[in-house]
Amino acid sequence: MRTVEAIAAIPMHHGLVLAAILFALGMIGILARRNLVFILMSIEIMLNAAGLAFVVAGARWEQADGQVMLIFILAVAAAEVSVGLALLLLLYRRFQTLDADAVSKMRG
Amino acid sequence: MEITFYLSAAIAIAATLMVITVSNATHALLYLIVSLLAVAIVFFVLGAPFAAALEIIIYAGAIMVLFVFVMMMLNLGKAAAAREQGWLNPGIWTGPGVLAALLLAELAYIFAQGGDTPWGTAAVTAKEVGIALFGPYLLGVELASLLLLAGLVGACHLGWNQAGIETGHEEERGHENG
Amino acid sequence: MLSLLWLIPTLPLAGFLVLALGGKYLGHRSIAVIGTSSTALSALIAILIGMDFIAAPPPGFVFRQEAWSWIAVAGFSPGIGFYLDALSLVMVLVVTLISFLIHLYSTEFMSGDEDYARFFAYMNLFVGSMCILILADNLLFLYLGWEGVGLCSYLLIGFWYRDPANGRAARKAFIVTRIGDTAMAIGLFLLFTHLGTLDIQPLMQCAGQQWPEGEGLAILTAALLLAGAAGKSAQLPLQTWLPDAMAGPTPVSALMHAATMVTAGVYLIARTHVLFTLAPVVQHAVAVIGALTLLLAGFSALVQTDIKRVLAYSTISQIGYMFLALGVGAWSAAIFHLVTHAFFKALLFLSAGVVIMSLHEEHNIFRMGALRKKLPIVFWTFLIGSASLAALPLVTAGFYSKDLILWRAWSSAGGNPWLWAAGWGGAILTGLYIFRVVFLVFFGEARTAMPPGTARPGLRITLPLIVLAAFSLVGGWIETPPFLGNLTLFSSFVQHALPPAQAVHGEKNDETILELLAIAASLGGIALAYLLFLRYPAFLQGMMLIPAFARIREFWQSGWGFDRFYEFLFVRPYLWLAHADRRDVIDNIYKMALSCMLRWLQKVDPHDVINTIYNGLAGLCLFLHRALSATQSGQVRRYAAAIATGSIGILFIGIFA
Amino acid sequence: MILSALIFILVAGGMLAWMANRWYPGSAKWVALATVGIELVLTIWLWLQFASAMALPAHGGWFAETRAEWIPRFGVSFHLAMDETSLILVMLTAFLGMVSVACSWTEIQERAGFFYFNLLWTLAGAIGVFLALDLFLFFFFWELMLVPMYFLIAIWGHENRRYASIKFFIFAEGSGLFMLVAILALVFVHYRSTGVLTFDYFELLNTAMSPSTGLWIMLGFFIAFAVKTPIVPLHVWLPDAHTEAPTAGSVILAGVLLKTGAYGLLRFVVPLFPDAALQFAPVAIALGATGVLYGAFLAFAQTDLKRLVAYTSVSHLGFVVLGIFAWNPWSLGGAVMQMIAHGISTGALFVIAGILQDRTHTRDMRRFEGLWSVMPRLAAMGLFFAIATLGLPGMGNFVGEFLILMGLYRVNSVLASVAAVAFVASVVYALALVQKTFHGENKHDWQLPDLSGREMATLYSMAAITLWLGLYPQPVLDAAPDIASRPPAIAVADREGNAE
Repeated sequence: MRTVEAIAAIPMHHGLVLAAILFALGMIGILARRNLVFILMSIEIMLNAAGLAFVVAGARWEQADGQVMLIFILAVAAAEVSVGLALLLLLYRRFQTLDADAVSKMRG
Repeated sequence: MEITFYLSAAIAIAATLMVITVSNATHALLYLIVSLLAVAIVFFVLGAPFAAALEIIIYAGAIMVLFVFVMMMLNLGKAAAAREQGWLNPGIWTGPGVLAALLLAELAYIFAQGGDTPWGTAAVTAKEVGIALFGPYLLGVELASLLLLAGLVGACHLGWNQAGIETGHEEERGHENG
Repeated sequence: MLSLLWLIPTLPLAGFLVLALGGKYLGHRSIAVIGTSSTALSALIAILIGMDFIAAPPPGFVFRQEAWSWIAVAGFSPGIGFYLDALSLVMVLVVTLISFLIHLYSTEFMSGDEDYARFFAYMNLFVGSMCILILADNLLFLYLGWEGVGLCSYLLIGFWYRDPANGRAARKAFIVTRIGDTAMAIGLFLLFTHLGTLDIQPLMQCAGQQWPEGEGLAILTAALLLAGAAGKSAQLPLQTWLPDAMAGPTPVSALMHAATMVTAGVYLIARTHVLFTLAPVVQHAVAVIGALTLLLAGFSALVQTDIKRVLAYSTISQIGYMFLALGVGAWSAAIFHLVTHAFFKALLFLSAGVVIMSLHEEHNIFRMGALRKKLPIVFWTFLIGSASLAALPLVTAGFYSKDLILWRAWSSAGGNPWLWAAGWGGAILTGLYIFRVVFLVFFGEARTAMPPGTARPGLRITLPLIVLAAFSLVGGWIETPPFLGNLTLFSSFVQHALPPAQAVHGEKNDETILELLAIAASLGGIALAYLLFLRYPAFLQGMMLIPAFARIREFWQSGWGFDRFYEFLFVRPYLWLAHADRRDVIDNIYKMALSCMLRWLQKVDPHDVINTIYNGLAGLCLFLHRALSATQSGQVRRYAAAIATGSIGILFIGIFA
Repeated sequence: MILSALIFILVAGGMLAWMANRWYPGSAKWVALATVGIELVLTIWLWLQFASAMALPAHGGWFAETRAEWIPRFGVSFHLAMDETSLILVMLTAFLGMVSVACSWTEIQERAGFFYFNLLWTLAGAIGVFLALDLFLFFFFWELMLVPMYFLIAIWGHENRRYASIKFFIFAEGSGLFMLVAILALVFVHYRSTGVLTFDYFELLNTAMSPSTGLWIMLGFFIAFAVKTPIVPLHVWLPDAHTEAPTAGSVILAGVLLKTGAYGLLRFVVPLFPDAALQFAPVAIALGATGVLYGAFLAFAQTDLKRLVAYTSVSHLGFVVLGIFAWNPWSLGGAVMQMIAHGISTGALFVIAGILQDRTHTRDMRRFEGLWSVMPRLAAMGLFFAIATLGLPGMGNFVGEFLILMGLYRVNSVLASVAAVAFVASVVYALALVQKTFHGENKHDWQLPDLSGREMATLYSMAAITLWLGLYPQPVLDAAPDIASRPPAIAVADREGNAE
């Protein structure tokens, strides 16, 4: 049924390790950077890493589900970015800074 | 083919590392695009051409363009980059680094437990993805569309408020303080 | 004719309903017509039924009629039913007749009152309840009438509601009688629980069959019923309400607190006489209570200054005679005295009412005098009533009935010389106190000028007086002692319902001697009154200067200190507790529990371990609070770090555990 | 079907009243009146219907039943059924609903739509409680009637309404929690022993359990119902709630809500846990007798008219508790009678208090006095119901109290005699009420209009019912649970008590 293409026989681990590394880097970015733009970018990285993991798994089992999940993640990322960036603009207008630590009105 | 995978993986990791370390936001954005393109290549190598295309079109294209627009609107100059540099003292990396190391260690342990698994040999085409998407995942698609709509409305709403920034914000502040 | 029995209580009740609901829209004339005609009709029916009953007695001298089944639960089935026998016939005749006369009297007596309709409504309600009490087929229905008359007594004592003193007297009357009623209710529980019915006749049979004489339960029941009777009939120790009950309008005092309602206790004991014969101890107690009451009340009557209070104590004393008769087993003698007493005491009250009205609400006998000329009819009727009360020999009804009681007190199985002596002493007292009133009010010199222009009592007042006076004179001739013809019309009629008394102690000629002694007592009392209050009044005034006598007088006047004693023993503590607990102590307990606990902790030594623990707990809470609130820094990155740490930790646990 | 209709008519009527008042202000009371009118007609029709059905012996005590699956997974069903006891209480509810609408006719001006909504929903909850035979459903209705009642007190109450409503709510919810726990425990015990998960009354009726388990679960139910009944010392919410509630609220509280507690004791506590109830009966009877005397005693101490009436409720409901735990035909007949008679007579006293408050703006009896000469009709009615309250024969309360004490005498003669002292105490407070309010001189120069036609119709009908109950109580007495069809455990106690 399907057009079989010769593809590279890479162990699944390697793909997953890549995803893990990207994910960890994204996490470091979120935790270490104070600039909200960087934080948003790091979130994108982490989402992307998650999508990568899905695609790797999908490729391993030769199923379409992995890619479907990636599409959903893309949708989530798009929605998140649009709202996140709007908020970011709002914050910048109000506080004249992108420093996440400066916005701490919720301090108990 | 394998070499392509490892090469693009290395590029992706390197570019991502740059994203989280550079102080200029625009540069970081460009590195991020690089990283995403590298991941797109990885997808292609893994036999997911449709995913690769989407990665480029939507991620590297659409979403990143959003970031670019925002950068333009913020109009950050050198001063911002300098302040960014000031925030990036070495001490800040230790905590996240330790956490990330722990996470990686744990994941590595899980992979080691799993043992070797052979790779799939067939590519999954766009057609199959489409069938899956509008077959069993129809509900998910609808939900995703709803989510996007919500994101759209939310962004619109937040953006609309900007019209009354000068007066409206003062009012809002008054509310909060009072 | 007998089948009209149900109309006797129903007619007055219907009158009550009409007057209560429509009294506002009726004129004085129609109110008087409705109020009086309802009782007149029921009296008429009672007379017709009585004639029918005597002419053609129903089988067993008993007639029953059940309107409907009142309650029917698992064998407990008292009905709304009427029971007519010789006893209830006599009672119902007396009650309806006197009620009618007093209603007639009231139409004129109360004519100036703004609440004319209310008065007649209450009076009609009373007559209806009283007839129910008498005619009830079972004890529960009797209890309905019993409480009904108590209610009417309350309503009518407090009829002039504007004066709080009247309200107090009314409540006192209701509450004190209700104490007795409660005992009676418990008696009913006991009767039903152990005998399984409350219908009077089956109950009496059952009791006679199931309980031997002296059975504990019988004694208990009889004692409880006695408490009820003592409350209603104002006997020791529940007699205190009756003198105060004189706060009501005089016709009320005449009808309820002299002639009918207060004798309900006597009727109850006579009705349930089987129980009392089964409990000789209690029966003896009845006699002793009667004897004590008649003496105490006689002494109190001797020193009262309010004419109505004299008559009230006199009523207590006379009912004491009836109890004495019941206690010695002379059932018919008690009922006989009840009947004659109803006539002459109603007469006395009604006459006193005219006197009081003529002097514009003057109650004090020491401020009256020489009314003989001004109110001739009243003088004669009052004199007849007094003579009958004092048992003036031969010509008065009171003589025959009291005489019979004294003889039975001596001769019956339950009688003894002590009881007789008490009754004999009481007879002297009776003559003394009532003729004291006669001499002070109608003889001597006028102490209060009768206001000019006072209308003479009209026909509607004098007619009842004359009728009652006639009854007070001739009413005794239906039952005469052996040496005076030995007529036994009354007792032989009542025998159909009550067992005859047996003479066991006395000889025939004893009776004659005792009769003569009794005559001497009543004449002696009257003579003494003449000497002390008309001939040599200075003697008594001189006596009263001696402090000891003055104090005794005061003591008697206050009714032997019972009121003060009860006030001290029951009323004050109840009021005090009620006041103290107004805000509900249980509610306060809940409210104060927390603060009390804290106060207690404060009181405890600060070095106390428990306290330290509490302090430590408080400190720990404070520390935790500070630590936790510090984590809420408002910095998003820290939250993210916390999330990351947590997730990694959970993953760690997931892998290695 | 008709049973669900009884509930849904009220629910729908409540919503209609609320909405109608938005479109046409002032129309809510008409809608409410029509709703309770239909309800009353329906119950009377049912009564006539079943009075004829009574002749057939085979109905097993239950006239009508409605059963539908609700949450089959947990064995919860929408199960309503009606026997004579339910019917008579539903009739009482419908009648008092009528009374409470009539007495709020002019009193409630603010937010009338929401008021009648709450009123009707409270009634719906109460009727649901009287009809539900599924414990889950029962609990649902139990809670349903509390919330609108809370609003009635909290929004339309008097000066101290906030305190009173919160106190009411805390007590009611706290007790509801006890009941919920007890219901769940019972269901799980039943599940464990039979493997069937059900909340159905009939299925749970003969659950086997160890005596101590039974006692604990029964105590949970008992506490819940004891708060609502109320039994001393859990009565403290009642005087505040009754005093502060608007007139209609007081009438419903006293007339209907308290009866749900007594009904719970009658329907659930004793039949579900016959052994435990038998074991516990002496305690309950002692508490009941305490309540009878304590309520009467405290009623006398009050100066606030509504508070006085509230404490008389404590006293009267104490009698009901005595009647239920004495558990013999006489005492049960008396208990049902007392519930009905108390609903009518106390309801009427609250109506009178409401009328007085409406006209004088005070409830302090020290500020009344001598009202007889000002408003003779109201005073006469006040006298009438005060007398009914003190238990004069010929009125409903007497039949109830007498039968209860007579039944109790068999079981425990000493406590019956002690409780009988309340006959005297009730005279003391009832006469104090009459004396302080109506008798005496009109010192405060009140000039007040006497009863209007509407108020007269309300009070006269209640007076007529009180007399009817007193003189021909048989229909109500027949409504008492038939002891032959119930677990006989307490009947055994009855026999033992008889033997001593």
